[in-house]
Amino acid sequence: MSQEIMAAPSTTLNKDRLLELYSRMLTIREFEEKAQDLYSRTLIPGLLHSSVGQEAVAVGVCAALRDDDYIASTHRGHGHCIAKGADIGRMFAELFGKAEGYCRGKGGSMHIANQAVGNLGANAIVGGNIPIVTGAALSAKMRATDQVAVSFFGDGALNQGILLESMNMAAIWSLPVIYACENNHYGEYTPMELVTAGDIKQRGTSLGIASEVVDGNDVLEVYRATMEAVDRGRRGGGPTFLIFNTYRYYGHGMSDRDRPYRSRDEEKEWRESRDPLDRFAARLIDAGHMTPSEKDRIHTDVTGLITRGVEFGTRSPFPDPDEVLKHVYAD
Amino acid sequence: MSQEIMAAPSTTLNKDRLLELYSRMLTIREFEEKAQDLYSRTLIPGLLHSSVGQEAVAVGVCAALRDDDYIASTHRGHGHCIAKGADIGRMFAELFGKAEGYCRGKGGSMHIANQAVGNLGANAIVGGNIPIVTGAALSAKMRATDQVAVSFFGDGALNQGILLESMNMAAIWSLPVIYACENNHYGEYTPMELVTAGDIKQRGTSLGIASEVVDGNDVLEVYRATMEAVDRGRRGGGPTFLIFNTYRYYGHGMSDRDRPYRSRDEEKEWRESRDPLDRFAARLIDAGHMTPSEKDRIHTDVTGLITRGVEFGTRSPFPDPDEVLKHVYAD
Amino acid sequence: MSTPTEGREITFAQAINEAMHEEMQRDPSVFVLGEDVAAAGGVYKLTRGLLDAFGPERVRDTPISEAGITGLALGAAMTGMRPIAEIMFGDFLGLVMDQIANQAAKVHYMSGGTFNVPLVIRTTMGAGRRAAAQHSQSLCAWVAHIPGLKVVLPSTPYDAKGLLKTAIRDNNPVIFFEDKMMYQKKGFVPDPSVEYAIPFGKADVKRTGTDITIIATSSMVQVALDAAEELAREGIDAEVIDPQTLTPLDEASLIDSVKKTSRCIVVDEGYQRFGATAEIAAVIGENAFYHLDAPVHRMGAMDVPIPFSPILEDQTIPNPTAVIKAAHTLVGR
Amino acid sequence: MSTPTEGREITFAQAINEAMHEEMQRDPSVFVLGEDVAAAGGVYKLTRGLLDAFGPERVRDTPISEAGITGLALGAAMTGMRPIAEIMFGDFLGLVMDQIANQAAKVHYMSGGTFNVPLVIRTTMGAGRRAAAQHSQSLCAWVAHIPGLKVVLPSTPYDAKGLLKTAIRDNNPVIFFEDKMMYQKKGFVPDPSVEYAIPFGKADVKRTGTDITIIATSSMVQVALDAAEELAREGIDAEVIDPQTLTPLDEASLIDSVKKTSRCIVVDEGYQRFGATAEIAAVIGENAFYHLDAPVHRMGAMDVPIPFSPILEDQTIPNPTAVIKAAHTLVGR
Ligand SMILES: Cc1ncc(C[n+]2csc(CCOP(=O)(O)OP(=O)(O)O)c2C)c(N)n1
Ligand SMILES: Cc1ncc(C[n+]2csc(CCOP(=O)(O)OP(=O)(O)O)c2C)c(N)n1
Ligand SMILES: [Mg+2]
Ligand SMILES: [Mg+2]
Repeated sequence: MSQEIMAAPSTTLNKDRLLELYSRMLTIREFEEKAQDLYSRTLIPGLLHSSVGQEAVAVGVCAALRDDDYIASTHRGHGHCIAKGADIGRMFAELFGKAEGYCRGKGGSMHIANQAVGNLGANAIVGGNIPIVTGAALSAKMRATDQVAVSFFGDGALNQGILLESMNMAAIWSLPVIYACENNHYGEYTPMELVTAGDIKQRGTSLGIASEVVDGNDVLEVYRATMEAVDRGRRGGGPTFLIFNTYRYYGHGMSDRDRPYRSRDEEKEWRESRDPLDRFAARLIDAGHMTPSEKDRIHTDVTGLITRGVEFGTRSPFPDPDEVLKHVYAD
Repeated sequence: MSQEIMAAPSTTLNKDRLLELYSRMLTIREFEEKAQDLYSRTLIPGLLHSSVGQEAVAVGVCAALRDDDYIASTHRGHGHCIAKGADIGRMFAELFGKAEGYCRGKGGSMHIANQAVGNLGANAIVGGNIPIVTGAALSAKMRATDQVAVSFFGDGALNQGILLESMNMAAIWSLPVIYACENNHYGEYTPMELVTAGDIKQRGTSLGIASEVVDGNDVLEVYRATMEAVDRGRRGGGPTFLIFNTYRYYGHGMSDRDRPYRSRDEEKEWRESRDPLDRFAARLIDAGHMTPSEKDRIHTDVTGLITRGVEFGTRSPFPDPDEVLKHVYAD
Repeated sequence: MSTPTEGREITFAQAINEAMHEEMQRDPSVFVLGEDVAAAGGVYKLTRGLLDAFGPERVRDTPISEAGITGLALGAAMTGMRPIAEIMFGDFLGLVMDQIANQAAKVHYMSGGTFNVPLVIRTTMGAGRRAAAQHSQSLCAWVAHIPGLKVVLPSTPYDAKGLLKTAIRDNNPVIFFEDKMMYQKKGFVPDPSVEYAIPFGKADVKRTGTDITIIATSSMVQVALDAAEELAREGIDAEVIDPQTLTPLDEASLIDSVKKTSRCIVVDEGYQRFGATAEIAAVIGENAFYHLDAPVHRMGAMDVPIPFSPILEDQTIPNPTAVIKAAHTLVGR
Repeated sequence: MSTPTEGREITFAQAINEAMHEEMQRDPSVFVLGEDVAAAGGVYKLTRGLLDAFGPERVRDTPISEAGITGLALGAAMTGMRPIAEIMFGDFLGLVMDQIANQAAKVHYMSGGTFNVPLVIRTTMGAGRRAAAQHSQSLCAWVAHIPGLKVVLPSTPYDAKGLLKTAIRDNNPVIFFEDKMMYQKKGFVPDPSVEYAIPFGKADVKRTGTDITIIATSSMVQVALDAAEELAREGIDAEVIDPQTLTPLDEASLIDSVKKTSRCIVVDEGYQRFGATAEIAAVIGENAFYHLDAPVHRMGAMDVPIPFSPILEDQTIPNPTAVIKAAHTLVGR
C-alpha cells in the first residue's frame, strides 16, 4: 500500500507531508465544527457555510501550491483559507468580527483574504472570483513569474456566464489558472442535475481546456490532479479545469436544518463510505505511515490549535468604531 | 440538379418559394446598398451596419419560420427584419428617424422591432437578445403553442457569458429555441479565432444541445438546417445551435473603410466564389427553376420595391417633438 | 394612513406570498422563477406553497444565472406572460443591470410602444443582518435612475401586498425591493376575500404632524416612526411620509407636506451619496424652497462598503437616535 | 482656471492617448486591455500607437466579454499590475456592475486594507450621436453611488490628460468617463516634456462670475460656458465650475461658489432623476441654504430612453438656450 500512495512521481509525498495533509483536513473539520457550535451559541453573527465533508479538496489543491501562488474562494471558504496557510486564531477573530481578524472584522466568514499567502479572498457572489483569479494568472504571466492561480467555486457557479468569459480568455491567452469546481451536487437547496445541462467536464474541453473529473474525497487524487495542473500552468501550458466530486455534510448554511431536498440515506452513504478523513486515515495506517498513537497526537494537536484559536479570537478586541470609515480608499 | 435542390423532404420547396428566397436575398442586398448610399449622403444618421454577404442566413432561417414564430436580431439586423417580413418603406422610415418607421423613429437601425410578425427587435448589446429569445421560447412552451424562437447573433456574442446562461436554461427546460450564430469571422476589427477558444460547435454540444456548422452562404443548406431545428423545437425536442459560416463584404460599420484587419484577397475569395446570391441564382438557372428573364424581372421588382421604400421613408414626416415623452411607460 | 389598524395580522413575508398566490390564481399568465423558489419555497420562504398550488411549469427553480433569469423573464413578458423573477439579494443587481436597464426598461420605448413588458423583479435590500458588503446593499437608486422602470419600496405587510399586486398587474418592468429585516415583522392586512391593490405614485402619510416632515422609505419608515414617537414626547410633532414608489415619485404630496411643516429630513437605507435621499432632497429643495425654514437634511447609509462586524455595521444605518438629533437641529429645539 | 490658453493644441482623444502612452512608458506595470484596442487602436482610435510602442502583452485585444475584462483587470490590479480596461460604451456598464461595484469597489475595505486595486476603467458617455437608447447614456451616477470607486469626468483635453494620469497612478478603482462627442474637440495641452497631473477632488472654475453659479460636468461644461457668454452679453455674470471628479466631490468649492453668487444651476448629461444633478443640488441646498436667493435648478438628460430620431434626441440633452432660460428665471431678469 505504501507504494501505491507514492505511485505517480508528482504525488510523491514523504511521511511528514502525508501526515500534514491529514492534520490539515482535520483542522478544517474541527474548525468548521467549532464555528457551527459558536454560531449556535450566537457568538458568531451573520451567515455561516460549513465545508465539512469537502476537506480533501481544499487540502489536496493547496498542498500542490506555493505560498506565492494565488487562490480565491467562496462563501464556503474556511477550508481553502486554512489549507492555504491561514492562522486559526485570526480566522476565528474574523468570524467574531474582531480587530485582529484577517479583515479587521470587516469581511467576516464570506470574505476572508490573506495577502501574505496569496489568498485573494473569499467571495460571496457565486462565480465572482472566477475572473479575478483569471486576472491574477494574467498578471503572473505578464510579470513572468511562474505563479499559478486557483479559483475555487461550487457546482452552482457552473451556470454563471462569467465562467465562460473567463475560461475563454484563459484559453486564448494560455493563462496559468486552475478552475477548481467543488461539485457537492447541490446549490443551496437545488440538486445540481436539475439546473445544469450536459456533461460538466465539457464546459472546459469545449474551450480546449484540459479537464478532469476527480474524486474530491481522495486527498491524494486531488493532489495528483492539481499537481498536473500546476505543472501545466508553470510550464506555460495554460489553464486546467478540475471537477472535484464531493459532498457537504451539513446544510447549505446554518438555517438549513432539515435538508428536505436530499435523503438521509444519501448523506449516510457519503459520510460512512466516502469520508475524506476516515478514508485517508485508514490508508495511512494500512500503509504504515501513521500509527494509531500518531493519529491520536494529531487529533490532540488539532484540538489544541482550535481551542487556542477560539481563545485568541475571543480575546481579540472589537474594532474601534472609527474603523468603519477606514479603508474605503487606499492611499 | 433539380432533384438535388429538393433532396431532403424538409427542404422541398416549389419554384415559387425558391424564387421568393432569391428575391428576398436580393431585397436585403439592395436595401443595404441603398442604405449605405443614403448614409453617405447623410440622409441616414447614426450608426449603420451592413449585412451584405450574409443574406442567405437571414433568408434561409426565416423561410423555415411561421409568422407567429419569434426572432430577435442584432446591430447588423436589417436582413433579419426583411426576411421575417418587414415592409421596406417602414424600415427606411425608421432608418431616417421618421414617424412611420417601425419604432416611430425612436429605435433606428439598431432597434427595429415588428410585433406583427414576431420580430422582438434588433439589439445593440452584443448577445443582448439571447436570453430574451430564450424567454420567448419559454413563453411559447408555457402557453403550449408550437411556436419556436430564433436568436440571431454574431461570432462576437459567443464570448458573452449570457450565452452560457441562456443555453443552459434552454437545455434543462427543453425550450423551442434556435441559436443562430452568424459567424462572419470578425467581431468589429478583431478576427474571431484570436479571441475565441476551442471548437465553437462544442459550446452547444457541451450542454447537450444539438449543434451543427452550416454553410451560411448556401440558402438551401441554411433552410434545411433550420427546418430540422424548427421541427425539433415544435416537437418538444429542445434547443438547437446552428453556426452559419458567412462573411460581411463591407466594413463593420460605415466608418470602417480600410479594413486593415483582413486581406483584399480574402474578401475577393468570398465575394467571387461564395456569394450567396450568385451561387443560388446559378443553381436555380441550372436546375431550370429560374430563367434569365425571370431573374431580370425579380431584379426589376426589387429595385422598384427599394425605390418605393425610400420614397415612403422620405415622404414620411418626422415624429412630433412631443413624441419624445411618449412610450416611456405602457398604460 | 391607509394601513388598517386592526384585523388579521400577518408577516411581511406572508403578505408578499399572498399577493403572488392570489395573482397567480387570478391570472394564468403570471408565473414565478428564481433560485430555490419552487421546491424549497425560497430562501426566505416567500414562495412557499406556490409550487404545490401551481405546479412546476409556473413555479420554476432556476440555475444560479441572474442575468439569464432576468433576460428570460423579459422575453416571456414580451410574449404573453407576466413573470415574477426573484433575484435573491438586491446586491446581485450588479449582474443583471444590462437586462434590466438596457433591455427591459427600453423595450417599450425603443419599439415605438409596440411591445409591453409586464415584468416584476422581486429582490431584497437592507443591512443589519451581518451579511457583509455583498449581501446588504440597498441599490434602489440604480434602477430609479433609469427611465422605463418603476421602483417600489413597501414598508408594511399591508403595503407590500397591495403594491405587489399592482406591480404584477402593471404593464411595465417593476423592481420591487423587500427589506429582508422586515420579513418577519407583522402588520394588519385585510382578509384574503377583501381584494385591494395600492396604486403607484401615491405617497402614504404614516403619521401626520406639523413641525417637521420625515420622508422615509422601506425599512426607514419604522425608524422615522420610532423617532417621531420620541419627538412627540418632547413636543415636536413630526409627519412621517412614505413615497412607496420612487418611480413614479409622488412629488406633490412630499412637497405639500414640507410646505406645511417647513422642515424636512429624508431617510433611506441606500448609500447616501448619489442615492435616493439626493433626489428627494433636491425635489424638495427646488419646489418647497420658499417654505423651508431650514435646509433639507439627508440621512442615507454611510458611504462605506457595509462592514461585517456588528459594531461597525450598526453605525452605517440611520437609526431613530440620529433622526431625533437631526430633527432637533432643524427645529432648533 | 488651470487650463492653458495657449501652446500646443491637441484633441481630447489625443490627450487621452498621450496620458496612456506616457504612463505606460513611466511604469511597466501599466497595461491596456479591451475590445479592438490593440491592432485597430480602438474604435475611436484612443489607443492608437500603443501596440507598436508596447507590444501585444501590454496592449491586449479581448473578446467581447465586458464582465470578464473587468474582472480580469481587477485580478491583475490586485496582484501587481495597473490595468487600464476599456469598456467601449458607457451603456455596457450594465454588464460589469457586479465586478465594479461588488468586487473592485469593495476589495480594499473587505480585506481590511490589505489589497489595493489600482484599476482604471475608461468608458464613454454622452448622447447626440444618434446612437439610440443603448449607446448614448451617461451612467456616471451608478458608479458615483458606490463607495470605494472614484469617478472622473474630464471636460477638456488638458483635464483629460491630467486626470487620466492621476487615475492611472491612483491605488483605487477609478471609472473614467469620456464624452464621445468631445473626442475631436481641441484644446491647449502642455508639451509632452512638461509633466503634469491634476489632483482628484478639486473643482475647476472654468469661468469666474458673480451673479449665478453654473455647476457643469463633462460635455455640459461647454454648454454652460456658451450659455455664460450669452448671459454676459445680457449683463448676467455667470460662474462656471466643473467638479472634475464626482467622487471625491469637491463640495467645499461648489458651496463656496454658490455662497458667493447665491444662485445655482446644475447641469449634467446623465438622466436627471436620481442622477448626478440630484446629489450636487442636495449638497448645495443643504450647505448653502442660508445664502441661496432662489432654488437650485437641476438640468439633466430628459428622463426617457434616448431616442434615435434627431428631432427627438436633441430635446433630451440640456443646451445653452435652456441654461440661459433657467438663469433668467433664477436671477429674475
Ligand atoms: C450571484 C449569486 N447568486 C446567488 C447567491 C446566493 N447563494 C449563495 S450560495 C448559493 C449556492 C451556491 O451553490 P454552489 O456554487 O454549488 O456552492 P455550494 O454552496 O454548494 O458550496 C447561492 C445560490 C449568491 N451568493 N450569489
Ligand atoms: C456588449 C457589447 N459590447 C461591445 C459592443 C460594440 N460592438 C458592436 S458590434 C461589435 C462586434 C460584434 O461582432 P459579432 O458579434 O461577430 O457581430 P458582427 O458585427 O460581426 O455581425 C462590437 C464589439 C456592443 N455593441 N455590445
Ligand atoms: Mg454546490
Ligand atoms: Mg462577426
